[in-house]
Amino acid sequence: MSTQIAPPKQPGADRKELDQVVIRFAGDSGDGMQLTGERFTSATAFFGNDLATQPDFPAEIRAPAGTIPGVSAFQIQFSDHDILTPGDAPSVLVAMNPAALKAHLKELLVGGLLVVNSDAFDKRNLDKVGYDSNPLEDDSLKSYQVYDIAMTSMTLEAVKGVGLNKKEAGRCKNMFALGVISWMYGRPLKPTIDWLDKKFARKPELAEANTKALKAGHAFGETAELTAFEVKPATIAPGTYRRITGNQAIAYGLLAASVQSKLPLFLGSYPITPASDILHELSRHKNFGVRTIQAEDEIAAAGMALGAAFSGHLGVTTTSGPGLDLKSETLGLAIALELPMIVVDIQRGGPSTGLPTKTEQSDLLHAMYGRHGESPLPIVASYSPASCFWAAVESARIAIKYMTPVILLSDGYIANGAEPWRITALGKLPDISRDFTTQPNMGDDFWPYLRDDVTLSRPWAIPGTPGLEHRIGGLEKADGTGNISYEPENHELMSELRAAKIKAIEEDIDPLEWRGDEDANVLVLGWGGTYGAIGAACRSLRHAGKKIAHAHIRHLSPFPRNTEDVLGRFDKVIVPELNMGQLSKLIRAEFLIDAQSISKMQGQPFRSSELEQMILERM
Amino acid sequence: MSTQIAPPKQPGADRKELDQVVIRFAGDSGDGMQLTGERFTSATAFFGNDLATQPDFPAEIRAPAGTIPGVSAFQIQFSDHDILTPGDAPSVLVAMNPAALKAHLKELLVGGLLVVNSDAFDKRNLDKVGYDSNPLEDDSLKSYQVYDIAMTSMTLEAVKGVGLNKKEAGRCKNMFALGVISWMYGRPLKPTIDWLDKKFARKPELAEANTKALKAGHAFGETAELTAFEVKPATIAPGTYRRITGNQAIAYGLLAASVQSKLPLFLGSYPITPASDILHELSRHKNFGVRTIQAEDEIAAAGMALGAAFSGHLGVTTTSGPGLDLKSETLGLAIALELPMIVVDIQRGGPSTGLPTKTEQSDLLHAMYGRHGESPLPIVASYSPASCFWAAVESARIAIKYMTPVILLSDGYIANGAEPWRITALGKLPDISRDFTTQPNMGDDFWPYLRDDVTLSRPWAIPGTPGLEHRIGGLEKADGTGNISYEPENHELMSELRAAKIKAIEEDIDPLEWRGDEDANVLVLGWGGTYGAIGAACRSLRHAGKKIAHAHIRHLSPFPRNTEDVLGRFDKVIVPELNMGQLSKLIRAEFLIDAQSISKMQGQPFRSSELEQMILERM
Amino acid sequence: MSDPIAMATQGRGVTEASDGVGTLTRKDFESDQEIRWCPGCGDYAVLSAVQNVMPELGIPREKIVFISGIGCSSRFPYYMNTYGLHGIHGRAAAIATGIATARPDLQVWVVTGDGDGLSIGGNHLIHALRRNVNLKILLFNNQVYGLTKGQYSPTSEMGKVTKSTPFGSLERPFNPVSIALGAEATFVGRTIDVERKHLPQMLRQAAAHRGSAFIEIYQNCNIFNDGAFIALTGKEKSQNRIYIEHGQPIRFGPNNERGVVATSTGQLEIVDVAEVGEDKLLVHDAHRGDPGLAFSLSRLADGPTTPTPLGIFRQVEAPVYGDGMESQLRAAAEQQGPGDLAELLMTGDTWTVD
Amino acid sequence: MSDPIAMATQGRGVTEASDGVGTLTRKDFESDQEIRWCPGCGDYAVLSAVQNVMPELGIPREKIVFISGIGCSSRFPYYMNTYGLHGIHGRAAAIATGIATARPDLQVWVVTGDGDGLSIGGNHLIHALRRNVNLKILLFNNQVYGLTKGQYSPTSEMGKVTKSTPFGSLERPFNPVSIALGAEATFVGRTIDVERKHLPQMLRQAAAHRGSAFIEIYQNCNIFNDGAFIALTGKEKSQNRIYIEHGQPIRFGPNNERGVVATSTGQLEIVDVAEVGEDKLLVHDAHRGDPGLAFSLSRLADGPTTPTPLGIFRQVEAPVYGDGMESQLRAAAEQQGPGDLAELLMTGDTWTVD
Ligand SMILES: Cc1ncc(C[n+]2csc(CCOP(=O)(O)OP(=O)(O)O)c2C)c(N)n1
Ligand SMILES: Cc1ncc(C[n+]2csc(CCOP(=O)(O)OP(=O)(O)O)c2C)c(N)n1
Ligand code: SF4
Ligand code: SF4
Ligand SMILES: [Mg+2]
Ligand SMILES: [Mg+2]
Repeated sequence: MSTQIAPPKQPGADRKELDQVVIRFAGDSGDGMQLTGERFTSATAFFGNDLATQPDFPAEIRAPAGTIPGVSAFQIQFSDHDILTPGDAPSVLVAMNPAALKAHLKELLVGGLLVVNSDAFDKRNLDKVGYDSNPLEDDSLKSYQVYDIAMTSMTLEAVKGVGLNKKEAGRCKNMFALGVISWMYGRPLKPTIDWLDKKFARKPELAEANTKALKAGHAFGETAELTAFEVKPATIAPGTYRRITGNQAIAYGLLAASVQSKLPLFLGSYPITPASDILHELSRHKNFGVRTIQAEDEIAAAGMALGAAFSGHLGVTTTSGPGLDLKSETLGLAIALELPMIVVDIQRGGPSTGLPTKTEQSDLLHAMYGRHGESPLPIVASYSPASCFWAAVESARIAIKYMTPVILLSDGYIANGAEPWRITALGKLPDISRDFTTQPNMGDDFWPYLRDDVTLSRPWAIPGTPGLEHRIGGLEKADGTGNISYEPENHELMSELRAAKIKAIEEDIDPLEWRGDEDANVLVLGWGGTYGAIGAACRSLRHAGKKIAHAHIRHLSPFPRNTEDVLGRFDKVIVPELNMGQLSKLIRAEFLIDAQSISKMQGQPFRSSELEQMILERM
Repeated sequence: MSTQIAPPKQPGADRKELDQVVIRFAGDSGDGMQLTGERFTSATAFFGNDLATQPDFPAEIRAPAGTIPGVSAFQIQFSDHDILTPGDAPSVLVAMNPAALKAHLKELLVGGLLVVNSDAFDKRNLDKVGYDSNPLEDDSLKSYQVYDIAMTSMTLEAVKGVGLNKKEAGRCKNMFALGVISWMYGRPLKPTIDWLDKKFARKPELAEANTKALKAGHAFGETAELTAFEVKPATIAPGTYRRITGNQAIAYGLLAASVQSKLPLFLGSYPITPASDILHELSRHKNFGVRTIQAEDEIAAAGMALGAAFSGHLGVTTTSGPGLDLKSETLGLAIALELPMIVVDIQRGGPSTGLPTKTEQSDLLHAMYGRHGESPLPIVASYSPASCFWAAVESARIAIKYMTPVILLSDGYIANGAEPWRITALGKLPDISRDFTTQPNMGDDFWPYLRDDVTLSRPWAIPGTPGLEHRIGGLEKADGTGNISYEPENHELMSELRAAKIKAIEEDIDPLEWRGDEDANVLVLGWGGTYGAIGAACRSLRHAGKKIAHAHIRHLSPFPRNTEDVLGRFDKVIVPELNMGQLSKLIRAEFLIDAQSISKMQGQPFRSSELEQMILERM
Repeated sequence: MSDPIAMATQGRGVTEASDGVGTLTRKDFESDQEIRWCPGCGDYAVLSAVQNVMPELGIPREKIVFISGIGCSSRFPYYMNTYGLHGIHGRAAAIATGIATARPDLQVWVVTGDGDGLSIGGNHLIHALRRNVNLKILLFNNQVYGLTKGQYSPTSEMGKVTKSTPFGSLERPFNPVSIALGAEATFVGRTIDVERKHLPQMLRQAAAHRGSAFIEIYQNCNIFNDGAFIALTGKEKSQNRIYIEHGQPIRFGPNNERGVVATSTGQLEIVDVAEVGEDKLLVHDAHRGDPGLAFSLSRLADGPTTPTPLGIFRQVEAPVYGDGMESQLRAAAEQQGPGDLAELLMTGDTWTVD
Repeated sequence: MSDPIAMATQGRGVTEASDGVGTLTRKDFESDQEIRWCPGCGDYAVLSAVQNVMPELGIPREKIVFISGIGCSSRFPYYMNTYGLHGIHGRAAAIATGIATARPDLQVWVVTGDGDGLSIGGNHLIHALRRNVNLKILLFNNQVYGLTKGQYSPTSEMGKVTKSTPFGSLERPFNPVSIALGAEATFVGRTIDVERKHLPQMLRQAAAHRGSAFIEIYQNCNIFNDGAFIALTGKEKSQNRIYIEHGQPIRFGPNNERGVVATSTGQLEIVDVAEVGEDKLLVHDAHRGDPGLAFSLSRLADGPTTPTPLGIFRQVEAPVYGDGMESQLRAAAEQQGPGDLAELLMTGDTWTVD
């Protein structure tokens, strides 16, 4: 149900105009910061800015209240022009307690705006995070513009009449904070109020209290004459939009692939951060005929997906690094069986359990080579939250057409990050269906490995098809008949065919695009979730007069057919990655180009500013 | 119990002199061809030739008797000079039945010698393998020198008095065959007779019968005046020798590493072809304090080895490709824990179950990159049966000194292949022991990740050590204390340290050696079991006047520190591998050298002659 | 928009059943591949029994799937002229779960070994049984690893000397029936490769059971573990085979002279029928909800060397995993209407820019 | 040449036990790491009980090792001031098997969850139990995946609505005690996080058992599955807790008015004591060789929502895997002499070239 609204009236002329703002909401896990951020985002989207958001969950389930490990944050960047990332350092920090302040202050821009809930700065909370004195009272915050607001008490005051107990009432303080910030940035309240009404339809007193707190915050902003800003709406392509996270987009993309391939979707998965949400989301769409199984482990999950594929479903398994390790052997079997299957890997910080809630791009070489034997497969990488939709459909298209498992690489950053998404017109989605084989293909016989001349892909005949009964397995098999074969020449032939089949996909995928200066000497080559940061860094460098170009690889295996040509145009190729140079290794090996690696291994995305600096140093 | 023997008297002057011979014994699985080959080998070793051998087992356990899948073969090359491989095509084929003939004839050199047991060429056996007419009677064998000998009947005749039943008596025919071949090549019978006496000490009638058959065969050769040949003893470095297979050498190497490191050996393993024999061998040496567990699967096997390592043992796990897949996640944990551990991978034909009994070198990239996250580890590769001993000790040395898991790559070819081995003088084995930490290392505290300045390796304090109680795990940990740390900078630091630690090993391993023409333009670069074939091919090319050099990498991670220098000396680097170019990929990525790949994917080793040709084409 | 649920259950393009189901013969279930087991291997007898029983089931060949892992026994699917998949070691139950759940219209058989199913594949097996996935699972128990040439397995007796235990195994064996019952299995049976009548009976009943049917088949590996079941197949077999049958008192012996009773301390005992009287004998109740009795029966023999129950230990009705899945799909489609992609994408907060 | 067997069992450099074992206190077992469980989590109570019991065991701290997989409960080792290893998901039992087998001088505890131990790690668990490795295994059963934020687990009840089963789970749960017994476990117990007396008792007995001791601990996850054990911890707890004790008749209820009997059909039944008479009650026999009774007891409750046995279901002596290993090593060294590398290399056919 799309809601069409007219942009609100232009805020008064006393508002200071800005072209872009980065706000971070930070508080205790129990403070509802994710929700606050999301509501602010919705209002911002309604208002018409371009935007991108990023949550920052605590690593623990629920660390003790008021401690640093328990801090949860949400960042949004919005602007009057198109933007590519949720922003580097915030220019505005909302800190609901001392822990949030301590955890995030170091990132706030000098001179930035700091909005704090002064009620939470009592001795107990200060002690918990080791503040000897109250930072609101000493002058440790003097480089910032501080608004210390007694949010809790004002909230309690505002909701007094509603009949909540104190704990419940206090919980509304996030709406107070949202009210304050909404006033400061001229965001409409109505979308939030509507949402509250709907959300608390069964508990109208909560809807009322939260609305009151929201309005009170807004009124406070106005009364206290906090500085007010204006960020004009951006020029945005017409269409209907929604916000989408990367994991949601993968789930929807898989649903779309199921519809477009006319194959029922089958997901075998085992929960793991940060991939579990795809399982959660797909489990909800049973009316699409989606079968989801929470398997006993990742090996079983992959095995089930493969079994489903054998029987004619779109078999998918979703996981993160440690789970990908466990799927290696089954992937090898899928390669030998030549069955379509999609393995989604939401990368996180490794090795081993590593940094489970943090992002990284360090599974690329594992995806490429992480199986014994020569076992090539296609790899598709999403590069932004919304692109995950495309990546899922594209992975399915390749898997089905070429009868091969495909690895889709995403990462924790884009999995949880969100951006506005112009909802794809369904009519434009490709038809990725293929016919099952239903008739003998070799006289009266059915040969399961009789390949298509062009795609080299084998026929797909599923159980239930009379007359095509056949057996396949992981032992080497004779090309054509598929019977077990230990023949030396056949093994070589099959190895070459398996490789050639994957290589040939390069003719069937989009060529590599690049954008930037025609006469640039330097190409920044990226892949995956660094897209926004690289784009922003390059944009900024070009504004500063540097000649530079950016290309982003979405197919890592095989590479787009023109990759060598594109790289060859430039004297220097710089490859920023959230790993220790994995794509750059592949580029070097494949094209003998002295690709320069920029590496960051901090569990955090690149900030576009730091990346700009790092690129500059290498130019 | 070494047996010192004088070389036998020079055979009569009527013997045709040869500098080298390749004999293949082939028969049904039940015909005892492995044993025949091994006995011939022993006699040959006693005689003083240089030699190398290779068994060729059937892929099935015991396919029906007389069928092609049931054929078992054994090849030996021996010579008057040092040789590097068991030979390409045989110049002599012993075929005990039609199946053996059919399976192996195509490899016999034209003009070669064919010794067949004509008794086995009855209609039934011929039918089983689809011979329409008896090849001994039509002229399909006219390009060979055929000796068709009624071995079964002559054997029955020879052993008549001993009192065996017909089946038992017939089983002695392999000794008859051995007698024939021994006569032809002037091998002494005594070592075999001694061996028979010992082997059948409890069944003297079997010893007697087999000896009679052996002598009968020998006598037949003489009487029938079969052509007799002479291959003079080779000039061989003095010392005591034994024959050793690659898998035996790994087992012994691990035992040696246990002794030299003063760490009890702990093997967790799950049976898999062609690695199981290491488990079998080590299970026999309990008096060395070796603990072997046949785990429930490969994951458990690796986990057990890791647990043993944590508690101060030399933890080892042995497997082949599919098992390596399953160990990925545990390897990642070992990398995070920084504990020593050895994973032995005996490579076989892949992907998936592939060609389980055949050889391949296709797990290199998997060993290098087959784990999620940045998870570097050292890789050592053996390159001949005897070198497996060195590789095991070297792997242990590196693992212990640098507190890291190490992957040792061997392959099915050298695992089962055998060669004479000059028994390493024990005194020369390096001391690879290290002290456990027993005292606090940071004031009164113990920091499990306080690194050694030089090796970057962390201390090893094992349970049972009072005062050093500590906890380690797979989550990222603070350098030094080892406490869980989600700090961005620490993760980068730890990632770099883990990488630097592995890289630094290059200073501590032998530089890359090459041999060949000083002024050669072309370097043939190999690794692993292709050593012999490449060496022979290069030798032959040099004999033919080509300028060429050969280097063989034994440390694949990190590469020897001078690798770039060595490669840089040559205009062209050619990399022959039994895979689709895995080392060549690494070389290209690392050194930006346009390494040319020679690839063979037939489950078979390179023949030196075909390799010679392939190199020539690329020179 | 197409209906993916219907698609799934019927299979596109495969809705027409083949003709002449009723006229199928054993031959129709033989594939053209040469059988590669050792001469004398017990696997032949099982293959033969399965091929004999198949035509009786009245299921078209194309609706039958055989899934296996790796091992000698796991070569089975190659010899069946049905759909088949020879998987990887230990994972047959997982792969089969995917198939059975995706395609409730198929009859899915799993062939596994004591190594494949109980060593590396133990977890998938117990989870499939717990879920009660619609699978017919044949575990060929030869108490050894055949394909890798003779190591002990999780069902090998303690002290067994094998290639990997030259001084004798130190491990206590699993009792496959006990572990299956402990894992909530709804159908658990046991039989022997050479049982020409009993084995086919078991197969038929397994085929008829809705949910997971697990059958342990004692299978002789004449190469690496010859005679492991000699107590049940050799001269003394009539003294050692305890056939259990639902609703029947449990008695055995050449003249049915021995029997089983339950004591007041909750224990089963083997007794002389003459001594205790026929009416005291325990009547087997395979349909009892509580698996306690079945479990106790599985403990009567300590390895197949003493009197050993054969037959169906347990056979109860319970929710089948795949059925539940289908009902949820149907219910969702009925309540929410079939999935509409465009509508789905429009859920949540949307806004329109003109 | 050194003696690797002695090396192994004593540990080089670690032969001297620390002083003052007898004077250790709870504090000595607390590590300096901040505890990161949710406030109110049942894990705290178990940690506290373990830390309380440790000093009683008379084992020096350095000889104790805690091994875990991944999950909330698996953070446990970090909080114990002993040796510890936080492993990977599901593999704790395997890693611990390596430690216990390599080092029989250590006391090895395994801490695992219902997901870690019964889902991904089910196989290692059952094999460790079968082998009777010398491990003390604490399975924290909260019937949910805590760390990954609330999916169902293999012990969750059917129909459970969780993040991954918005329409209710379709899976029949495992009964951890049944599966352990089916896997030949020699010691199987069950207790509850909040049982301040019973839990420590169980820990003590597990510590005293030679071989694998398995304890299922019902643990409340107040965030994702609050109240799962309310029948046993809430108002009606006295009606639902059946404490079983070896040698004692099984009775329960606020006034001990109910009890358990075994019928002649081999079934256990809950009865009114008044009706059947005290002397008919089943006397619990945890030491019985046959696990049948223990198994039947594990089936009394169909999930912890009805009267549920707590205590030790089974405790029998059986060969311990590690002990067998040590004897083989000793026997080999005695019979063959300690291994001599030079001699070993010289075995087989050797020849000398001068
Ligand atoms: C991952 C993996 N590990 C090990 C093997 C080697 N392997 C093949 S079959 C087998 C065991 C076979 O025993 P069982 O399942 O009892 O079957 P049987 O041959 O006795 O019928 C093993 C260990 C493998 N193929 N894959
Ligand atoms: C290989 C792998 N798969 C999945 C995960 C994610 N994961 C971590 S803990 C867990 C389950 C936790 O449940 P349980 O064992 O019951 O422990 P609890 O948190 O409830 O104490 C999962 C699925 C992982 N860390 N590694
Ligand atoms: S090894 Fe044993 S189980 Fe395998 S085929 Fe031969 S007899 Fe049968
Ligand atoms: S999520 Fe549950 S199990 Fe985990 S710490 Fe919180 S309350 Fe405990
Ligand atoms: Mg077996
Ligand atoms: Mg849990």
